[in-house]
Amino acid sequence: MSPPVLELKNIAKSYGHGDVFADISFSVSEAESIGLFGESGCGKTTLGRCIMQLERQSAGTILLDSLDPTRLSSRKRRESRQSYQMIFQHPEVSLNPKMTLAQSVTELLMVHKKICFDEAMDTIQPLINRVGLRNEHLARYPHQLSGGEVQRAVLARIFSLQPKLIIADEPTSMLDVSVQAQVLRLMKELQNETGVAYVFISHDPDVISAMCDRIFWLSKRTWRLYDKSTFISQVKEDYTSSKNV
Amino acid sequence: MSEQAVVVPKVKKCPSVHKGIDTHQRLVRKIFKRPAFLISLGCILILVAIAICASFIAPYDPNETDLPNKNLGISSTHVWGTDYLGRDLFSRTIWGTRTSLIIAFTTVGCAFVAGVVIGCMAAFYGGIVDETLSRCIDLFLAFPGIIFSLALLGLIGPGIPNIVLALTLSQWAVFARLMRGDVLSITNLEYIQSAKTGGLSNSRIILRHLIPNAIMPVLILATLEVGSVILSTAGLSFLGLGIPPEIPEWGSMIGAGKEFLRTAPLNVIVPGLAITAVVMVFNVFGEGLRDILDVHEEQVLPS
Amino acid sequence: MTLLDVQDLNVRFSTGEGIIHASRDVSFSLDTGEVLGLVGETGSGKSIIGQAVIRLLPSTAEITGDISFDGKNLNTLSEAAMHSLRGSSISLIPQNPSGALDPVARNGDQISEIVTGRFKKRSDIVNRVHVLLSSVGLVPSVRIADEFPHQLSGGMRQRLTTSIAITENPRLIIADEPTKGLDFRAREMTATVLADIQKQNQSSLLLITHDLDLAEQLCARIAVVYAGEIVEISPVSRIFAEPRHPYTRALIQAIPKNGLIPIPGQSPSLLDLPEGCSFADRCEYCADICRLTHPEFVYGTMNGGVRCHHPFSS
Amino acid sequence: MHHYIAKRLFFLVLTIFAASILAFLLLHAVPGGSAETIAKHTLVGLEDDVSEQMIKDVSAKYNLFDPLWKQYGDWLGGVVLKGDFGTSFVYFDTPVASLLSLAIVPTMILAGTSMALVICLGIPLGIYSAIHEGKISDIIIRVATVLSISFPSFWVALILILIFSLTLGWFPVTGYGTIQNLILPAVALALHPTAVIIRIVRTSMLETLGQEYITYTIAKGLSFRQIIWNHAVKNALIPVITLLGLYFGHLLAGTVIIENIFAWPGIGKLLVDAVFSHDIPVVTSCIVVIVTIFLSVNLGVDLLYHVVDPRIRYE
Amino acid sequence: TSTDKNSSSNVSVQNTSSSSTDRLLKFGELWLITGYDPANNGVFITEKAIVTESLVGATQDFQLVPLLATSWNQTSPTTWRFTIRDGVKFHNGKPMTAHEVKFSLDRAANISAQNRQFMDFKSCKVIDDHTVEIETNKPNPILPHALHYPNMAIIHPDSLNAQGNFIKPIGTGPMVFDSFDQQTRTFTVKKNPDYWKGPVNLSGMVITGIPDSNARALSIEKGEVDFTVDVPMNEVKRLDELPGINVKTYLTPRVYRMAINFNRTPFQDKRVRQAISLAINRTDIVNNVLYGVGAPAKGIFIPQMEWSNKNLDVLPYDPEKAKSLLKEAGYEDINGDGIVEKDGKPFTIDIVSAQERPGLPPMAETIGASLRKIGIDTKVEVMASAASTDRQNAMNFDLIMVPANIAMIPDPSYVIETWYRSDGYSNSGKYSNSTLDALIDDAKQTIDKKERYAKFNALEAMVYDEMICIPIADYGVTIAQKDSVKGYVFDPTAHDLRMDANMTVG
Ligand SMILES: Nc1ncnc2c1ncn2[C@@H]1O[C@H](COP(=O)(O)OP(=O)(O)OP(=O)(O)O)[C@@H](O)[C@H]1O
Ligand SMILES: Nc1ncnc2c1ncn2[C@@H]1O[C@H](COP(=O)(O)OP(=O)(O)OP(=O)(O)O)[C@@H](O)[C@H]1O
Ligand SMILES: [Mg+2]
Ligand SMILES: [Mg+2]
Repeated sequence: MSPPVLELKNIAKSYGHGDVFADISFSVSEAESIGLFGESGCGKTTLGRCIMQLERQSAGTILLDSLDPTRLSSRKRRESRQSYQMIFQHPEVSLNPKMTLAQSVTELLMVHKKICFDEAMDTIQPLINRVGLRNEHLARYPHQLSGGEVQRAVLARIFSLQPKLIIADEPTSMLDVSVQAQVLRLMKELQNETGVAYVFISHDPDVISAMCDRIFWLSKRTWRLYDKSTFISQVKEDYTSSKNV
Repeated sequence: MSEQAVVVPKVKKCPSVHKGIDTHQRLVRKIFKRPAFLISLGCILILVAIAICASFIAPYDPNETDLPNKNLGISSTHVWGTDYLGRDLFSRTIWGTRTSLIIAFTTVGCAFVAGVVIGCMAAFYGGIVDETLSRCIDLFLAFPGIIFSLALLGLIGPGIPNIVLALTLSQWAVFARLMRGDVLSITNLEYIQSAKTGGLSNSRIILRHLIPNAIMPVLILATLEVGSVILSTAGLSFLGLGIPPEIPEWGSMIGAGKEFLRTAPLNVIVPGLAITAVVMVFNVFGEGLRDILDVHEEQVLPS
Repeated sequence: MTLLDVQDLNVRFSTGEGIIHASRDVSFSLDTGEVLGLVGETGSGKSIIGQAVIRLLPSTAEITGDISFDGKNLNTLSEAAMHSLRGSSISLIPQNPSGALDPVARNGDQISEIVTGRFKKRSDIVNRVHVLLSSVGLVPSVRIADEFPHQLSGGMRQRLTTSIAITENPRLIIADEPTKGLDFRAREMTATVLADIQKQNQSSLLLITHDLDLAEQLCARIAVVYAGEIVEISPVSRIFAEPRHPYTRALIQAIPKNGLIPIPGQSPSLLDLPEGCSFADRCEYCADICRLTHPEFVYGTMNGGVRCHHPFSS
Repeated sequence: MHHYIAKRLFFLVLTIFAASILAFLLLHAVPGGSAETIAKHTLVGLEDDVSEQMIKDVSAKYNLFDPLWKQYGDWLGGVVLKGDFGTSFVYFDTPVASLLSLAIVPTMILAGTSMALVICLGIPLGIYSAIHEGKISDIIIRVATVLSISFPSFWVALILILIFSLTLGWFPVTGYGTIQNLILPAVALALHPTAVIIRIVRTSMLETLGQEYITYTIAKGLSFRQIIWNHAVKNALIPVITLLGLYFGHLLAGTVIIENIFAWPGIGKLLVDAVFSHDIPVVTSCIVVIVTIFLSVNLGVDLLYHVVDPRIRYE
Repeated sequence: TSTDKNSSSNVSVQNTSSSSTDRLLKFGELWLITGYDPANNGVFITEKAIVTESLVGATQDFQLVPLLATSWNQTSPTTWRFTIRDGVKFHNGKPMTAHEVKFSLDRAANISAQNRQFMDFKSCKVIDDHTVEIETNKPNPILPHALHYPNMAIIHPDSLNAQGNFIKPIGTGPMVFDSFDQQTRTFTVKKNPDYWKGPVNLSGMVITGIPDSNARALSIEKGEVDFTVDVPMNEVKRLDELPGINVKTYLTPRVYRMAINFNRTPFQDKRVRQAISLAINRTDIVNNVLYGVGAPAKGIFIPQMEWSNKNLDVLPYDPEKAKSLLKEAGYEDINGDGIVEKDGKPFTIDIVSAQERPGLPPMAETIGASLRKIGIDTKVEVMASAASTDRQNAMNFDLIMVPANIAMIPDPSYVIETWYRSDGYSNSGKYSNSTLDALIDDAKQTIDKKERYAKFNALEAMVYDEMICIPIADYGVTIAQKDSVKGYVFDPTAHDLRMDANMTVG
């Protein structure tokens, strides 16, 4: 078995006013989806941001492909970043409003591969079709598109770098049930094709159990790892107990 | 005070009610719905034309004195009368346009560039850089109005470069503060974060993603500041700290003419009306621009 | 007995881009004590219907159709008469409780300012406020009444607006997504509160929601809204088991626990509606007629009906 | 809250301190602070000339030979320890502190009266204009504000003098001490900020009236009066409060010109006279005093903001 | 310090006037009253408030006459002996003796370098109760003239408090200090019943500084003051025509002149300097810019001065000649842009002017326009006088306009030496000519008055011809008074004006 794409060892994070979470360890391997579940404010987003190096954890190590990114030179780190991407919570503000979809989607490719716009467009064309965007969409600005379309453009932008790991932070919480279904489907298909691993953040138990095999439940500074079936029964149990309160 | 709230735009998913930039047709339609804006735009173009072609429009040399014909009233030879040295007030007012616009545009331009650069750096780099720059901004904002320019000009003496320097020093912080706030409000937005995680360089993020998205309110502020810089210039010149009398300038025309307030009030009235008209044109233009671009920002403070 | 009757409600907005037809030929009725659910996609016009009933649409809206409440025609009612109904006979639980509460008024005052008539003494009013607050589970109500809206959590604010809505024991409550954005615990509480109120006061409830589970739990009937139209009305027992409109069926299948099956394509722009059925583009059963003629709403049994050329048979 | 006030006070002092350094260095470093100028001023009146010996005397007397930092240190030491702002070069060795203490009252009277005018006219007119949006009275108010914002205040002052003093003879041109003396400068000074406040109040009011909670008050069945006074006005005025603080600063700056036109013996006049005569200790001290007043008023307003807006929590 | 203590801010104008309204003069003074210590503010306290007096007086034509000193003579080249008038009493009732004179002169010299310099003061000795002997560092033939300077006024030591700080002026003059309101800067004096010259007509004066000329005009118009000075020149005629008000114009010892920067090559050529002078129409300026308040300059002194050179005429206006002089000097408009060039470079100059005196800026602007007419590209810069002083000190100007005082001391040597000697401190343009220096030294040391004035007349003619600085106009003062004020006699030797205790009100 290949080494895990992501490995967390005893991660803790605290802001000025105390710990958000402490002592978290788990790992994700290729083509696997792990769910991150918990009520509002329990630190799901924060954990994702730590993994993405958008924030420094207070303790513990994060290994991406068995490498500690904090030990890398800044140039190396920037290069390695291509392999680890994040889908942010709000599709509406995930793309630069002043750039057309075409510009946003090709930007990363152009910068990293040092190619011109047309070449990037050619490279990315199959992917664009794959995510279900039509070329007519590409000339538009994000606000001229629906949430589902923007979310798909974000996927195209991210997948153009062929990442190994994607942190998806509530990728559908702002979307309609039907659009949600579209996006989740697409993510699954892409995973089957490229073998990307997901860390899937959500507070909707239905969505998370539909997407993931293992679920990491974060609550009040403790955590547990469930598999799908025990997770569902645990949610049910919690739900009934809360009803009696 | 310095901690700006992170403004995450309210997400409203209506297919038609969009916040953000507009399509060209929409913009054009919006513009044509505002006659005041169009008129002010036209006036600005005319003002610029007047400033450029002052020598062709003005019937007299603005500095040509004609002592026996001083303090004349309105007549066919001197449409707005003559001043206390017999110079044609209309010609001087026309030439004054050039002076005022040059000063206003350069000052606002310099303050704008300085403000954008400093504000952007402060917000993007954060930490100690932000702390230092923010304190500087606060410091300059602590001098109300033209106090600072006044003290400086009193010592370095009058002249166009000096007044531009003094006013720039007192204005840049306003731009910097606004820019810093704008940038702060978008640095935590997800497209900036995703540009970071996408491995883009800082310079690219700043130039390509931050500045274009944060600059609009600052640009609008700039158009509004043109009016207030014209007012400040006139005020300083009025006190005799601004522009040498050789260069026709409205404020110094009023300052010199106030001796003749009773015997020849045109000396004061004509340049005053010119200032009012021009400042109004720029204010209306700035307000209109703000409406059209629909950028809701904190009230812009004229000084 | 019919409390609210809406016939052929049309709402249009003229905007820079053209005319938005936000609500088209909407007809439904609501009996005393009944709960009707309005479900459908974002932007399909659910809130518009609710606001039309309480006559709070912005002045840019152009409204036609008849709305009668308790036998009175709300369209022709004077503004003053309409205003006297608001709060006392018809109340609204707004879609966004955080935005709907005056940020600088105390929670208690936001309730007490509409307490009228029967309560004259200050202490009576205060008591009434506390009773209301505790009835929606906001305890200790004394403290909460003295606080400001920002000191409450989202769920508490939601319940505060609910308590305001029931202050005058209105006959009709329009609840616009009362559980939006709540986690499941808070959601459950709100559902209970609403059900209790409806039972105790014999009030009618127009429940607008995205949450099909909640609708199933509370409603007697459900109306499905798509692109400004009601495409199906059915008793709740039937709609999940035997949806008749293809959109209803697709909507139900898209729920994660029902298989997470997406509906392809996008709903039409309200600016530029198709000639035929609005759902035609996305419908797998689409026939030629669906693209050409607009289907009429056909009433069926049990106070229900469907707007489709080829509905699934019941 | 205490912590917050302490922090704000600390930054207030820090900013004033920094402003004094800036003012001091700036004024001493630019050409014009020369001993010659000072000598001429203190000894013979600017138009007549002075000899080398006089310049040396003056430099020695005012320690102008000391390095800048030492001069600053001495000055600051005097200010902090003894409330001594140094001695004026021009007003024949009068302590700056006594000049300031004489000037501060007139300035506060003038600025205070103008501020009262701004508040008493600006807020009601702004509210009125917003409630009657689009009506003829609103349009008149808006046109008047656009005009007033564009008038140079010194010009307004001169026109007021022309009309009310020179032509009608109702008010004196200059002077200090009576109500008549106060009216024209206060009006000239208040015109611009009043117009701005009207506009801000109007915008804020309109924005508030468009808020969801106002719509909801309608849904609650409240009366028009209740909606406007209990909800709209209260919310609309909160942002205006901080702006009033800022506008007080603009008023202070405005006094500089207005006081000169009306020979009003306040800080603004003192400052301009001192600038003209390069009376650097007075210039520096005036700037420091104006900055202090401005910042203190703003701090006060910010704290007031806390009282009126329950949403604000200071960390 | 001391000054605040005796200011009584609650004494208002009305209070004082109610006692004897008719003879109290309300005087609208030109400057804000910044202080009243004679050693520093002699011009105010000695000349305007007439509280203190100097040892030496002067006549209308600038000849010295006895005042507090009855006679003086030079006992050696560096010592002078002054006899002090007997029977003069200070306002506190104490008699004036040589001791107070020594006290006052020592103090004046001590406080201000300028005073010291004017007198060239070394020491003052009391010989007996009514004789003092003053020693100068170098021979100083004009010591009596220096003692006419208002800063050298005689005060009683009780003017100071125990710490030696000045509190109030106790002098010998016709008016007694009453109060000073710091807030409104209003200065009140009342009549000295024991004045040594005899009874005083005025019962007192209320002096308010009104720096704005329009405001001064308005206050006399509205009857707020009875007497004021320097109303706006363009309003002189209107005010004079008003019933009950008359305005008179006098010349004072001050002249508007332009200094020339001799460090700059073009001005080393006399023809250029003359051309500039010829381009200026002085009569036009006096009539239209100064509205007749003043006179075209005829030299560097005003005609009333005994020592002025009566042969000199108003400097001529002749633009054609100016152009030809420029051409001779090599400046010619070759490229036809209206501006003369030399060696291909256009001839541009700047005129720096202060703005404080109302006549200055328009005069500078007019001169700028005149020079442009003869082809010199002229830039006029008007600034606060402090700033123009700096420009002057830095030698950063071509021409600089100053309204210079020409009788700080009523003797020609003051002007000739400080303006024209190579090291003269008012030699702003750094003109240097050793022959002239020698002549000046010679003239200055000449004691015989006739011979002395003859030498200075020759010098004046010389500098007039050399055009070392360009005089424009003599400075005029306007005095506006109510018709009810009578008997005012103008004293040209004063610095702005001298109040006259013998005038009457009502
Ligand atoms: N920059 C920050 N400074 C201080 N505290 C923070 C910061 N960012 C997050 N927190 C705190 O950390 C905790 C976890 O926040 P996080 O955003 O990770 O929650 P979440 O699980 O993603 O919640 P949600 O489901 O609402 O998105 C919260 O209590 C939050 O208040
Ligand atoms: N004031 C308005 N002007 C123009 N269009 C409007 C206005 N208000 C609403 N609309 C449009 O009417 C349509 C219906 O809006 P409505 O708020 O009823 O949707 P909804 O079904 O409640 O959606 P959601 O589930 O997001 O609340 C939307 O497409 C919206 O763009
Ligand atoms: Mg989160
Ligand atoms: Mg809605």
